Order: sequence, then C-alpha cells, then structure tokens
Amino acid sequence: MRTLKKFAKFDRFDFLTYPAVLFVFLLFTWMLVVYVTNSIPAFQREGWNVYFTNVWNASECPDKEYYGILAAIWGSLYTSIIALLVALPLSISYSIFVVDYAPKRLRGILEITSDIMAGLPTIIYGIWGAFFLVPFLKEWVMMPVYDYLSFIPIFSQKPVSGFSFFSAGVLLGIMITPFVSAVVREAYATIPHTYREAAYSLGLTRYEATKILVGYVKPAMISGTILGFGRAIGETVAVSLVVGNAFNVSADPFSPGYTISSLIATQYGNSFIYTHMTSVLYAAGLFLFLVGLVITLLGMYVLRRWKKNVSI
Amino acid sequence: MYQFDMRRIKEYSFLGVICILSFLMIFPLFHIIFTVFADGIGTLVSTGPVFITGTLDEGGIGPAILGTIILAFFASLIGIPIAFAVGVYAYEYPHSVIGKATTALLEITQEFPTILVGLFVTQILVLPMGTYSAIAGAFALAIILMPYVAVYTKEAMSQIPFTFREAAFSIGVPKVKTVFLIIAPIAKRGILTGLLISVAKVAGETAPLLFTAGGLYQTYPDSLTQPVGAIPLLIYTLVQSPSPADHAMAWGASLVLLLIFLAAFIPLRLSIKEVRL
Amino acid sequence: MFLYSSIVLLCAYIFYVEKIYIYDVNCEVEVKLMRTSWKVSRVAFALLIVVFIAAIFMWPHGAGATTIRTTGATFPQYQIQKWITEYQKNHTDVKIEYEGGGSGHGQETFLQGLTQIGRSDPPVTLDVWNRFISTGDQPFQFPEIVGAVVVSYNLPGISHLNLSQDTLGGIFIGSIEYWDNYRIARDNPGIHLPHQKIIVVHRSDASGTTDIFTTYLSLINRTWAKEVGSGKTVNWPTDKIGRGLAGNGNPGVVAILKQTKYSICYTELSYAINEKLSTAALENRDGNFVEPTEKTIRAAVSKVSSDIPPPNEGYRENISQLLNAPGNESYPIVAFTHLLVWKNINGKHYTKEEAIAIKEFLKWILTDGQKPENLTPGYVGLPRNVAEIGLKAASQIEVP
Amino acid sequence: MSKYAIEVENLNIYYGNNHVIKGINLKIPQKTVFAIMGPSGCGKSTMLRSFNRLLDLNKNARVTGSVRLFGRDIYAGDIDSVEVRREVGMVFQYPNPFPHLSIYDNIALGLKMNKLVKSAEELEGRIEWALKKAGLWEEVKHRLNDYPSGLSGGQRQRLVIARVIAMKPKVIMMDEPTANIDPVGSKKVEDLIFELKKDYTIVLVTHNPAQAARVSDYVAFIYLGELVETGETGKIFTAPGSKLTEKYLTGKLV
Repeated sequence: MRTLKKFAKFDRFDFLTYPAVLFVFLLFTWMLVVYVTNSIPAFQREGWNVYFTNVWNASECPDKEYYGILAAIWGSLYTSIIALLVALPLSISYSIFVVDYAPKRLRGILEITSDIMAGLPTIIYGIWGAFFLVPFLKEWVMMPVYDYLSFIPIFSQKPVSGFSFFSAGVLLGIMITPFVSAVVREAYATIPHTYREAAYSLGLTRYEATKILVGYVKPAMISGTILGFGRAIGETVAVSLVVGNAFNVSADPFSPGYTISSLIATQYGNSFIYTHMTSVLYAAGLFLFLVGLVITLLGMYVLRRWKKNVSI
Repeated sequence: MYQFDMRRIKEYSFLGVICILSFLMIFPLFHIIFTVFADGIGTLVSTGPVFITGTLDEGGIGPAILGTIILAFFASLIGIPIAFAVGVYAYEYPHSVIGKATTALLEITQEFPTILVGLFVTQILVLPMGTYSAIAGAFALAIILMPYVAVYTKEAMSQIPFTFREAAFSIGVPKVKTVFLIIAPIAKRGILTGLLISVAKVAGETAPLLFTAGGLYQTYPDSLTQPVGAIPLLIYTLVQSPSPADHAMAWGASLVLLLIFLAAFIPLRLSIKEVRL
Repeated sequence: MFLYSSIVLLCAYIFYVEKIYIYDVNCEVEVKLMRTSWKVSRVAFALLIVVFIAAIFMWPHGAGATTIRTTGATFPQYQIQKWITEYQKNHTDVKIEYEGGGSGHGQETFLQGLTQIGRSDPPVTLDVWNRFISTGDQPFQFPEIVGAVVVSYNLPGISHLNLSQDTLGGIFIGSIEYWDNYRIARDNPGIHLPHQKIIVVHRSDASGTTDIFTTYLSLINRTWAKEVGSGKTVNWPTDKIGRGLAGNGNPGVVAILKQTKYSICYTELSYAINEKLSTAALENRDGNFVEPTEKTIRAAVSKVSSDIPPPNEGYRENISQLLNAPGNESYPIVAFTHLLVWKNINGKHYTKEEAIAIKEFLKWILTDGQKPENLTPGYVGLPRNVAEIGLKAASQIEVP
Repeated sequence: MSKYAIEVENLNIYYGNNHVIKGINLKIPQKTVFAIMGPSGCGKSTMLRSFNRLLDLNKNARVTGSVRLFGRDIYAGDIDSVEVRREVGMVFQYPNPFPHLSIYDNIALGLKMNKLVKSAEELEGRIEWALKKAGLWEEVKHRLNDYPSGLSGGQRQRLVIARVIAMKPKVIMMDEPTANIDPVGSKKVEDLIFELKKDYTIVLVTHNPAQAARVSDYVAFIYLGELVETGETGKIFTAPGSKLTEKYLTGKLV
C-alpha cells in the first residue's frame, strides 16, 4: 500500500519529464566520465607534466613520444584575455549608449545587430578573420606597433605572418562582445531610475553619473566578463584559422600560438597513429571541460549574488 | 557660466568615446556581411544555380546544403522533445533541488565548448560504428541544441500569468494536462520562436561536426549511417586550401550560409523581445 | 521509445491547438491566442517544415552511385583531385570523395575504417602496420605517384638561388643567420644578397613532407642527423632562436612564405608551381645544382633501382631510397607517396560495390592515370615496374 | 536678487503628446517650506523635476514656459543644467543612497565631483557637519564606512538629506520624502524639515494634506495638472478658496 501511495505522488507529469531530465544529467556525467577515463593514461605516463611542459614529440616510436600542452593552455588564456580587453570597453560603451543615449529606433537596430552577431555562424567569423582581419591587423596594427614600440620587450620581434595570439584575441573579442554586452546591458538597464535621478540631482555631469552607475553594476560586469572568458576559451574553428597553430609559449602577442580547442581540432585527426597522443588530447579536453565548468559556475554565482544584493 | 571647463571636456570626450566604441562594436558585423557579399557574389553569379544544386565537381555545394538541412532536421528530432520536457520540468519545479540543478546544468551546457561535444560523440558513436555518419553529427548538434531549447521553453512558459494555472487547477485539471495542454499552448509562440532561433544557431556550428559528420561533397547523402557534409564544415576545409579557386568556393558557400542564417534569424528575432544565445 | 513518442505527440498537439477555453465557476477565464499575428508565423513555420521534409526527400540522391572516400596526405593533393575529376568523367556511377588532413590523419582514418583509401607519404611503420593487421584484415600499401620536396624562398628580386648541401643544412640548423652569409654567397656568385635574417617556415602538423625533408637533411648533414633527426614532426632548431615559423599543412606553409619576406620553406613541388614560388636549385650527389623539374625528378627515379616490397609487406619500404639519388641531373629530394587499401578479407571493410569500384579506380590510376595527359605539373608518373606493385595489390582485393 | 527662490511662469510640460502640467504660475518665497499637494498622478513630481532640470533625463518630456531660480531662468540657453542641479538639492520618494557606496562616500560624492571642498580635512568636516545637521551623526559615526544597506528606511532618507545639505544648496526639493518609510522615521524627517527651513528654501511634494498642514508655510494645490489654489498654509486649510480644495482636504476627492 505504501509503495503504491508513493507511486501515486509520482504523477503523470513527472513520469513524462523525469526521464528527459535524467537523460540530460546522465549525458553530462557520461561526458565527464569519457574525458576522465580517456585522459588517465596520459596522467599515468607523464603526470602533471602534461599540463606544465611545452613539448610535442610525436613519434611513431612510442618510447620517444612525449607531450606537454603548456603552449596550448598559455595560448587559450592569452587569446581569451586579449579578447576580453577588446570586448569589455566595447560592451560597456555599447550598453551605456543603448540604455542612456540611443534614440528608440537606433536602440532597436543596435539590439538586433548585437543579437545577430551572437548567433552568426562562427565559421563566417573564421573566414573573415583569416582573409580580412589577419592581413589588416598585420598591416595597420602590428607593423606600426613594431616600428614605433619595438623598445618594449614583448614587441621586439618583428611580426611575421599576422597569424598570432593578437589576431585570434581580436577576433574572439569581436565574437564574444555580444555575449558580454547582453549581460552588462541587462544589468545596466535594470538600475532603478531613482539612482539615475539621484546621481544627476547631485549636480554630476553625464560622465560622472555614468561612472557611479557603472560602479553599481560592477558585479554584473564581472559576471559578464567571466562568461565571456568561458565563451572565448571554448571557441574552436574561427580561432584555429587565425592563431597560427604553433607550439609557442611567448609573451609576444604578435607571434603565432596554439589554443586548447584548436590543438584538439588540428591534432585529433592524426592522433591515433601515435600511441599516446589521443590520451593527451583527452587530457587537454578535460582541462577545457573543467575550466569551462568552473568559469561558468563562478559567473553564475557572481551574477546571482549580485541580483540578490541589489534587491534591497 | 562655464566654470567647469575640465568637467565639460571630460563629459564630451566621454560621450564621444561611448558613441565611437558602440559603433565599433557593431561595425564588424556590417563589414563581415559586406565582405562575404563582395567576395561571394561573384562565385554565385558565375556558377549560377548549379552552385546551389551541383556537387563539388560540378562547382556546387548542393550536398553540403542538403547535409546541413538533414543535420538540423535530425538534431531537432532528437533534441527538441527531450529539451522541451526538460524545459517544462525546470519551469514546473523552479525551487526544488533537482529543478535548480537542472537550471544550472542548462546554463553550464549552454556555455560548454562545442569541440568537446564533438570529441565525445566521436568516442561514443563514430568509433563504435566504424564510420562517420549523419546520425553522429545530428546527435552532436542535438546535445548543443538541447540547453537552448530548454531555456527558451522555460522562459516562455514563465511569462504566462499565474492566474491561468490557478484557473485550470480550480476546475480540477490535473497538473500534467495543465502544463502540457494549457500553459504550453499559450506560450507556444515564444517556445516555437525560441526553438527556431536555437536551430538556426546550431545549424551554423562547425566544431561538433569536425570528427562526427565526416563530410560528403561529391554525392548526395542517401543514408543516415553514412558520412554527410555541411556548409560550415565545407567552408572550414576550403579555407585551409591554398588554391584561390577553393577560396572563391568558400566565399560563395559563406554567402549561402549567411543568407540562410539571416533569412531565418531576422524575422524570428523581430517577433521576440530578447534572445539568449 | 514510448516516452519519446508521447512527447513528440504533445509537441505536435501544442502546435495544432488554436484556442483553449478554461471555465472557472467563480471567475470565468477565457484564453484566446492572438490569432491574427500568430497566423502569419504559423504559416511560415509550416512552410519551413514542408521545405525541410521536401528537401530531404526530393533532393537528388546519390542513388545508384557508389561513393569512395580517400583521406590523408596533402602532398599529392593536386594529382588526386585531377584523377578524380578525370575518372568521374567516364565513370558516372562512382563518386570519389577527397579529404585532406595529412599523412597521419590518412593512416588513422584508414585504421578506424573511416575512409576506404588511405594516403600516406612515408611508408607506414611496423608499429602502425601491426595495428592494421590486428583488425583482422590485410592492408596493402603501394606507391601511387612520384613527387619532389622543394626549397622555396621569398627574396624580392632574386629569381635563381643555388644551395649546396652544406649551405642547406646550415640554414635549417640555424648556423647561417643572414642571407648574405659567405656560404650562400659562395654558392651564388654575382648575386646581390640582402643583409636580412633568414626566417625558416616549417609545418606545425604531423606531416609526411616533413618526414621526407628531414630524412634528406639527416642524410646530408651529420649534425642534423645527430641533433634533430627525422620524423613527421621534429623540434626545429630555428624556433628556439626566434627565427622559426610554423604553418598548418603545405597550404599554411606556403601562405606564410608568401606573406613573409626573407623567409625560406620546404614544400611539395606542385604547390610551388601552382603558387608561383621561387624554388632553389639544390646540390645533388654528383655536385651539380639542379632545379626541380619533371626531367630532373624523372632522372632521379630512373637512376635508382627502387626496391619496393610487395604490397602486403609495406612496412619494409625504405623512405630514403629515392633521396639523394646519383646521376648528373637527378634532383635530390624525390619520394613516392603511397596509397593504403584493405585486402577486404571476408568483406570486412568494403561492400561488393565498393570493392569493385576501388579495384577499377586503382587500376585506372596506375595505368591510364600515369599517362602524361592525366598528370598535373609537379608530379612524375611511376616507373612501370613500380606501378605493377600497385596493380598486384588491386587485383588481390577481394570482392565479397 | 529676487525675494523669491523660485518663480514659475506659465509652465507647461508634455510627455510626448500628453499634456501633464498645464500653464502653472507659482512663486516660492525664500527660507520657507512650500508644500505642493494633490492626489497621486496629478503631475506634482513631474513639476518638481522641472525645477532642477531633472526632466532632461526623460527623452519624451518637453518643457515650455519659464522657471526662474533666484531670478535666473534655468531653461535659458546659456544655463548649465549641472550647475542648476548643484544649487537645487533633491530628496526622493524612495530613500536612495547608492547601495554600492559607503555612507561616507555617499555624502562625499557630490562634494568631490563638484569640487566644493578644497582639502581632505574640509571634506571630512563637511560630512560631519551634514550628518549632524541631518541628525544622523550619533547613529552612524562609528560606521561611516559601512554600506547603507544596514540602515533603516528613515535613516536612509536622512542620509539622503545629509547628502543634499552637504552641498549647501540654495533650495531643497523633497518628493514625498516620507512615503516609503515607517511612521517613526517619518516623524524624524518632518522634524528635520522644520529644522532646515531656517537656512534653506524647501519645496515639499506630498499627497498627504495633514503633512502639508504640519510642516509647511505656504501650500499649492494641484489637480490634474492645473494649479487650483495657492497661498499661506493657515489660510488655505481654514478657508479654502475653491470647492475642489475643500473636497480634497476633507478626503472626498479621490
């Protein structure tokens, strides 16, 4: 009787939806399991050196094989940080402009444009990046910077091909701006009008008032930044077309490099003929997996805490 | 009267910077559209309708277009029902532990690097099957599609006023019918629009197809268990080729992809207040 | 499955209901959908679905044609694509899908059964060969065409450059730093060389071209053999002194070379021809500087009594047998590039149609395909006795 | 120098096509409490916002007529809205100290941005003075660096008042300052208004006639965007000149 009662509580609604929810959770767990189990051989063989060295000795003789994906990790972080440096000022300005200054019509156009940018197939960014952005940046940014600022150590090498951390970072920046600005814009638009009035009633100029209001949404901006970073670090095809794909740990933004996702995209295809490479690539994937997980959770946490706090 | 000159200068330069940066933010999109049109239209015009229907040898990307349609269709078939159920669940139980965990999971998977999904599907489907296949590609896309659809479903249903639920419950309609047959139909406009936007977004993905779909450009696909091509995948391959002819082809394919995307996306976007991508 | 279909039906129902009325005893709530604006998007949506389904069922299908897939090395890309085009002209029932990805990718997809014909520049190693065998089927490996690795450079205004063996080694090891180094000048009397640093462009992926080139460097330069060695990827000494650059695939290398003044790279001859790169004349075994041309490549092939193992023992082939060939006119970096197919024991890998189509295609490329009219610039046809090896393999493929 | 703090002449305000304030004339004497009362939604708050050009923030709003602040038309072309706002302080219906700034910074903000103080000592002195003046000093002097989220509604409102008086404005406008706080807090704020009128001109918007009667010297009654009546508080409350006013004061006008 008791079991029957329990079953009755579990009504038809749950009967329909639980399996789907369960499936999604299982899928996610399965994914994690696949990455962990497949990367174990790499850890057993090389330990943490997989993540902390920069070597890529692919050899058909298994004893000589040795891999360290430091270059890819470095490249992922470096390009994502450049991307944020590009995306943040753009997103913040855009949010302020759309919320405070744009006429209604223009506002609609700007919002739609931003949404199209968010949904645009990444490969289109990729082809544009490879054929337009890279040569453009080389000609108009890298060469002038080298010509005039080469006394700064990180710019001391002559930019050679244009395919570089910098190009990838700028392209990524353009790609993540709509995501970052969606978060910032939403937060900025929800500032109660009374704070706006308060700021202006104190005799502040638009610059000063905006500065105060931007301070008010700072946590939301941090959250947007974190989420944007997550997007940037996971992007694959567009980056692999412009980053240069070279194992290079260098602070020189104009030198070519690798990213984790690009490493997987370009090396997974020929990894099976080597004995140990596949596992290393899964270890790289696991790194990306965990970083993505942590970053998203962090971003969500910051945003939620802020939403709770400001609703005083 | 103008005693705060420095403040004024700061204010106006601030306004100028805001305007310029906002313009800079959207400028790339217009430049991209312009470049794709300028570089792609020549290929399209000189090849003519064969570009849409022909195989790669005939100078067309027909199999890729069909492949993208097949992938999107089957990804929807796999993903949407599951995602719909998950979205409804998250809507119904926003405060229970599993409900909260579901919402969090949806947000996490929305941000998840797509290449990892591709690699996962390769491991669980492609290697055991021993062949690239349309079904593997569609499954990879479905995994990416699901969180978007679920979130849209949830959001659209949350917009429906609570009174409808109360009204339904008060006349003794059971929960399952209330949610599926009353609330969901009321919210269907939002749900469907969100769903189509998600499909449009996912159909343009490349990374999850890299090691799953395989690519098929000389013939039209005729089986779900055989490799299939896709426009983004084809562009990715062609861009990496050295030959200018391939590049022209890539631009043409990009134009087709862009047109399909814009044609699907803009009307949908206009009929909905905000999107979450 | 039941759950799944019930959810599908629910979705369909939700799509079809137009009006819902809920009557409450106390307060009458009537829900009407906003039908006017909805109708438009509803029609659009239905239309979209119809287009979807129609596209899937009515699009010209590959029915009747057999599809064969070939994957791997980009070294013979231009040649393979030419063969495919020519072959399909007369064989409309067969479609051949070309996929690049490099020799490593070719070997891997072949092993996984993801492609029917694998392509690899260097012969498969014993280790990989054993993994092929462990699938329970017999792999065949045989040469398909002869190509040459050339050294290309980007020196504005200089259209001819001689490089001796010693100089070539010095440049790639990094001991020669500037273009006007005396060793280069000694090879090129009368040419004004710029005082610019040499930038070495190489491959970033696992590449058969790299394997061939580094094997050659190991043959001619002891320091190279000792400190760097050969393989599909090596640790380039120039990278460590900041004068190295990497490109993805032959195309990537060529693209970087074209964009970078004062750089030097190695690539396949057909890329140099198609992209109009300047190529260096290399010193051959007899001490002559030879340009890579059809004639000099043919000379190299004819001077070597190539020792190709039977196709079922492909791992025994020596990658360096065509390298540094003797003879006045012989170009020094010449190599076979190979195809991989299965014997198809018990129909393990190919269906009947596929097996027949593969046999026919291989026979064609090893006979008619080797005729000058079907070759693209930069490649040289196989000597008759070498082509025989492939023909033998093709004839042994089992049709289930 | 005019003897009136604010003179309003034929003021009209539109929101898009909506005529909100219709041809109002008002004279607000210096150093008094001038109450503007009327039922909710009659345009009181909108009118108040036109006195310090805060309506500029609303892109739909349009103002005609003139508002003279100590004889100077604030809508004249050469007038800087920033300076107007610095001279006219404003307290809002919702107690809105900035939640992300500390109590100290909330008061320091206007002073620093407008460069009203020359040194750190002066700033500190001014903040202490303002807080004392607002009767808040004793309650917050040990936690000046705390965020205002720890304060009660009445304390927050007095913090806002302190933020205003720290800048030593010529006029303080209050838009239903007690609408969102509890009775005890309201009482304190009303006492404070009484205190402040010694030094400042105070314009008080309220929908509560009793409050107007308690604290104001002059009162104006506005109904549906039109000025019904204005005059000394005592006079209006004892002998209203219009039926409408009488109805309102007796609570019969909704």
